[in-house]
Amino acid sequence: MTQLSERWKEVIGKVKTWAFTNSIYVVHFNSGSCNGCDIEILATLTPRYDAERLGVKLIGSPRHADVLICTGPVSLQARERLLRTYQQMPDPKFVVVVGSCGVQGGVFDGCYNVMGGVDTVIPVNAYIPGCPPRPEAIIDGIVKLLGSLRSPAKAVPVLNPEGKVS
Amino acid sequence: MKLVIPPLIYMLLFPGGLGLIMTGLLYEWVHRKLVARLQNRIGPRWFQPMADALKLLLKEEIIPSEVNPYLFVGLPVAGIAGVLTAGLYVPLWGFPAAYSFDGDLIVTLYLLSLLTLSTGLAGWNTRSRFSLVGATRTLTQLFAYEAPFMMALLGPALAVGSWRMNDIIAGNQGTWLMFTQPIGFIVAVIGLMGKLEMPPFDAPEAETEIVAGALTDYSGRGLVLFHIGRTTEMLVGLTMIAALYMGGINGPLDFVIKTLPVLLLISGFQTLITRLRIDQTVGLWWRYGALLVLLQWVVLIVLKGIS
Amino acid sequence: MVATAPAPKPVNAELLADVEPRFVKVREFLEPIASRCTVAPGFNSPEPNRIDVNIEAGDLLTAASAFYDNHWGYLAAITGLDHGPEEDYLEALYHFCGGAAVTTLRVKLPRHGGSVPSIAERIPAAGFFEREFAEMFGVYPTGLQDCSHLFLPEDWPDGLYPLLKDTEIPSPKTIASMDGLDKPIVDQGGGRFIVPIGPQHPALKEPGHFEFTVEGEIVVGASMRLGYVHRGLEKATESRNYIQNLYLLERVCGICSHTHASAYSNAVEQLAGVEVPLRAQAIREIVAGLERIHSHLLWLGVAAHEAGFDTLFMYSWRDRETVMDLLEQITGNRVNYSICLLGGVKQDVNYAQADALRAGLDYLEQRSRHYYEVVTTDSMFLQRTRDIGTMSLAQAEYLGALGPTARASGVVRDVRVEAPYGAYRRFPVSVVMDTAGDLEARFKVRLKELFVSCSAIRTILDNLPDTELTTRMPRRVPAGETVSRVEAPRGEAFYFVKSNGTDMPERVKVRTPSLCNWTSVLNQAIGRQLADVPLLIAGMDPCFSCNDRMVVVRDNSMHHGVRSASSKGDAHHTEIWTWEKLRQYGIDFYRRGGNK
Amino acid sequence: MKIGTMLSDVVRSFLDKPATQVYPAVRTETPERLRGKVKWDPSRCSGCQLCVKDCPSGALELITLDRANKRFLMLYRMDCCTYCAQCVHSCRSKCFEMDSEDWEMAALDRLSFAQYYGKEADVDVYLEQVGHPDAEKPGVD
Repeated sequence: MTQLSERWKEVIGKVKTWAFTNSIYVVHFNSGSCNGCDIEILATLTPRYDAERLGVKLIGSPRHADVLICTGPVSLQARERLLRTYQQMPDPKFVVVVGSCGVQGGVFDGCYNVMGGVDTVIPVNAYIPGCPPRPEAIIDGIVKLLGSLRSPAKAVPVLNPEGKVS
Repeated sequence: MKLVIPPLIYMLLFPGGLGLIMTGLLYEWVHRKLVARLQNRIGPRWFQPMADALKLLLKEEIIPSEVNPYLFVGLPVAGIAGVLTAGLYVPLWGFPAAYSFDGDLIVTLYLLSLLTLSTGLAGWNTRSRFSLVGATRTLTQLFAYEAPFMMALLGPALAVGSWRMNDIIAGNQGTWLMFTQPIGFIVAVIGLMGKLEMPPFDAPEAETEIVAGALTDYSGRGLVLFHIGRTTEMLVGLTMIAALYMGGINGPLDFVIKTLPVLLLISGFQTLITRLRIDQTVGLWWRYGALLVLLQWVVLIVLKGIS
Repeated sequence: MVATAPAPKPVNAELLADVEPRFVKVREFLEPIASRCTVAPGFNSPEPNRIDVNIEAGDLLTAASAFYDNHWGYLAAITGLDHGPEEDYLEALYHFCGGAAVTTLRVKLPRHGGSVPSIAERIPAAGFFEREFAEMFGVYPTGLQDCSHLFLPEDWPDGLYPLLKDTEIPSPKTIASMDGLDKPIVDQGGGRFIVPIGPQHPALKEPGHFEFTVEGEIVVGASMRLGYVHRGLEKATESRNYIQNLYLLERVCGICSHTHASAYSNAVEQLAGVEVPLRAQAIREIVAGLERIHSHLLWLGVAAHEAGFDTLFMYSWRDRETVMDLLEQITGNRVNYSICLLGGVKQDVNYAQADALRAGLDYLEQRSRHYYEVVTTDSMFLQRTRDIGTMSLAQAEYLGALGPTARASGVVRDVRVEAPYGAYRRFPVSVVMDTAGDLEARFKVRLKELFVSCSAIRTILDNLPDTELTTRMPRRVPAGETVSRVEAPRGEAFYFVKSNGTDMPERVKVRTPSLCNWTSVLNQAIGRQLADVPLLIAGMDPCFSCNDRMVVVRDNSMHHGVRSASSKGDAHHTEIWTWEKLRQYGIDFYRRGGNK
Repeated sequence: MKIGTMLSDVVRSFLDKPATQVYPAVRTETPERLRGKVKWDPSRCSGCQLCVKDCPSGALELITLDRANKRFLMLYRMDCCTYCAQCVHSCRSKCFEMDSEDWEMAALDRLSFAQYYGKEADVDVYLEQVGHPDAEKPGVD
């Protein structure tokens, strides 16, 4: 009997991965970015890049979302709202950071009202550096995130609040 | 034993539950693909709505704290139940309707608006501001399009003189009522767009104003039930318009040939129009919708009176 | 080692002709006030188009209203200048711009505990500038209704003024840790039904927190809290050298990045007395024109998306890709072009790129004509834009609106025409105006500006002066102060740069266009449907990251003859909340209604 | 009372091919001035540190192993870099150039963003000094 439930569990796992990697509801949060990356994110939805063919759909409420696309070097004011938006997303949820500001604070690193990277506040699954990254680079980031979800050997995001990579 | 199985299969598998939902999702894919193609985009793949529905089913469902949990969980079920039962009285896939009794046209219309009612109540039940505004808009819009839409669909019934769907289809077998009652057809199609809250009338879930309207706080199972209810409602509405106004449906191929052009008409109309504010929609419906349908009825009665 | 003063700049006659009569008029009505000043009375003119006047703090209100009574330009910005603990005084500079002339009222203040009379009564736009001045320098405006934090987050430690020279600011993580958020929940009592929009909201590409008090669907009160995109740029510029600042200031706002880069490089080049070669100036104007086209097409799409017309959004952004490709070919990046260097330009426009530009512009002009026709004739779209959010000429002047929002109401204010800089003298641009003042007029003005930009770029391409691209630029800029004004797609961007001879600027003040348009938007929102509000906000093409301002508009607070829903002063049923209450309500609404 | 002003666009796009470039499958070539990843040529470097001083986001760090015979290493932080090409202009001996092909730099963790540029031997020597010899050395030419 257990051998059956084993195979059953594996089938459910396959179906679940298929569903999660083919339908991605994205919510966008700008935590202090100069809106260069935000207009490139919006550009991925327009006819020339059309993220809908990959199953990506931009929706308004974090309650419906799976992936939080975050831009900007988390300003102090936006920090707590970013945390709250992240908490409201149902599991399983992923975070994609777009732009050098979100990864490491970019050119604003060291300003007094900026926390630095997004991963000082919430765990991040994929980083897309660039200032701003091209819409194709953003799609490349999402495709890499989906690829890592399909193959279970994905790197577990490590939340290192302290500063630079040692 | 013979008696028991067919109705169960009717109910659960083929024209009933699963079949209806799968066809609804396929029709939703056609709709999204058409809208994307009209906007010069490629659009989603064929299994996209199924993947969305399946993923939402497998996601965690968050029930906000100060919400009446029974109502929160029960309303989506009530909504989809209404729509699925409406599917039984409608000649889906060209097969004769599973059940029909005198006056089933009225019952089907009532069952379809059960979903809108449950969406409105769901929006009223939560504390999120957006849902409250969304709920009021859903209900105000319900009163706007409901009467003209119902009168438009009762036009063919008037022509035949009975409220039973099968009789109406049988009565109008030859003639295409689309051409003899053009105003009724137009109001019916636009009424269906209002019922499905498609762009000109999508104030209740205007993404840029009130995030997701009444469904802002739903996630996972509740959201997917409402979403599937909406897609099935589209399928049922399309079949009713095709059955009543295009001289009945007599086979699966005929069903597809007759419903897809209406869907193309709806998608095309949707991409050309800006979203109307809620007061503009109500004004439009009562000023133009109702009067046009009344005019259609007067013409019908006068013609019937003469003949 | 302090660099020597720059050689006297060649004064062109045209500028003098415009500026001279204005200064005569200024001297005439400011003379009585200036003479009363004890410190250093009299006018001095550090640059041909600038005059400085030292006045007493007390006469500020009379001096400011003198400007408006004589219809001499408008208040562009208030700059705070800390002269450091040794000289132990602070200076507040009130910049008034009229045509090409800039008059600065200088007020000396003690470094700690100083106060300035508020002029927000007479000039509403000054309310912003005074709040920022108070928050950054600790000089509180007396008589201003509401001066809680403008930029800085709510949990910013009191008494810590970032822009004073000798304050050392704890690292952001320590400030975040002493977060005083778990204050007891204030029960907000009756009050109105508040719809919060933002900071995470599909209508806003950027975070801003709006709270609209609604009765049913009608908006009766509007308040706005930004500050989410405040990064502390002005403090950061003081610890970076001139070359690094160019890229820091270019990222004030992603959409109008070239505006900020060229404004900053103009200022530094004026300070260093360096003349940029003609070809570099022309290439800067070409990229500025392309940026204006890309910004307006982007705005057209976003505004249509917020009105619910997604097809126009998709098509306008598809056509915008042509101009993004052109920008990528010429400058190497789609959004932050970084084509400006101090003293010139990085990339050249060769013949292949010139032909690609001409082809792209023809396609864009033909498409913009089509969009112009769509926006002005589609009756369903007009139902959402015609005479909604109407702003009369008087209101626009009074509220200090700038850019296309003001030009749609008939205010003639375009820096490229009034005070031409760079290549705009050789390749002039015409002002586009409309008098209706409603949302439709703003659509029309912006689309007509597309045509103007296309033709301007074509004329430059036809006779591109061929000189080299850059000139030598000293790393240490000689001491001095300068003002540089540039016309961004959203209005006039105002820069004040003070250098002290080292290779790091002493003070860089940035006042961005969207800041001045906020009061006008919130004022129009009152009395309108909630459904119109996102389109109204989009109507002024807000750029939050350009600025971070908060303004509170209660239905009876903005009296002064400005249209507001309920009559002046009556609070019969409205229970007026203090901002503190509204903000607290916003926070605990999220915490209670939000998570499980 | 015009309704379908966008009708001409909609019908034309319904009939002909959509304007979408299927990116992951089809990669369109990029303009040659595109500012992608920074490339550094160790042989020409004179160790003047002008690039490090002018970099607005502190993405470059010059490590001098041996000043006499010009053995230098460059630690390039891809995630801090803002791709502004100021280093290309500041460097008098033209060691830098921006690669216009390499702009797909997305990664699942931040460790892969720090890259050492320099000769293979120099990098190994330096890594021993710093004490974690196994740090992977992408980007070493």
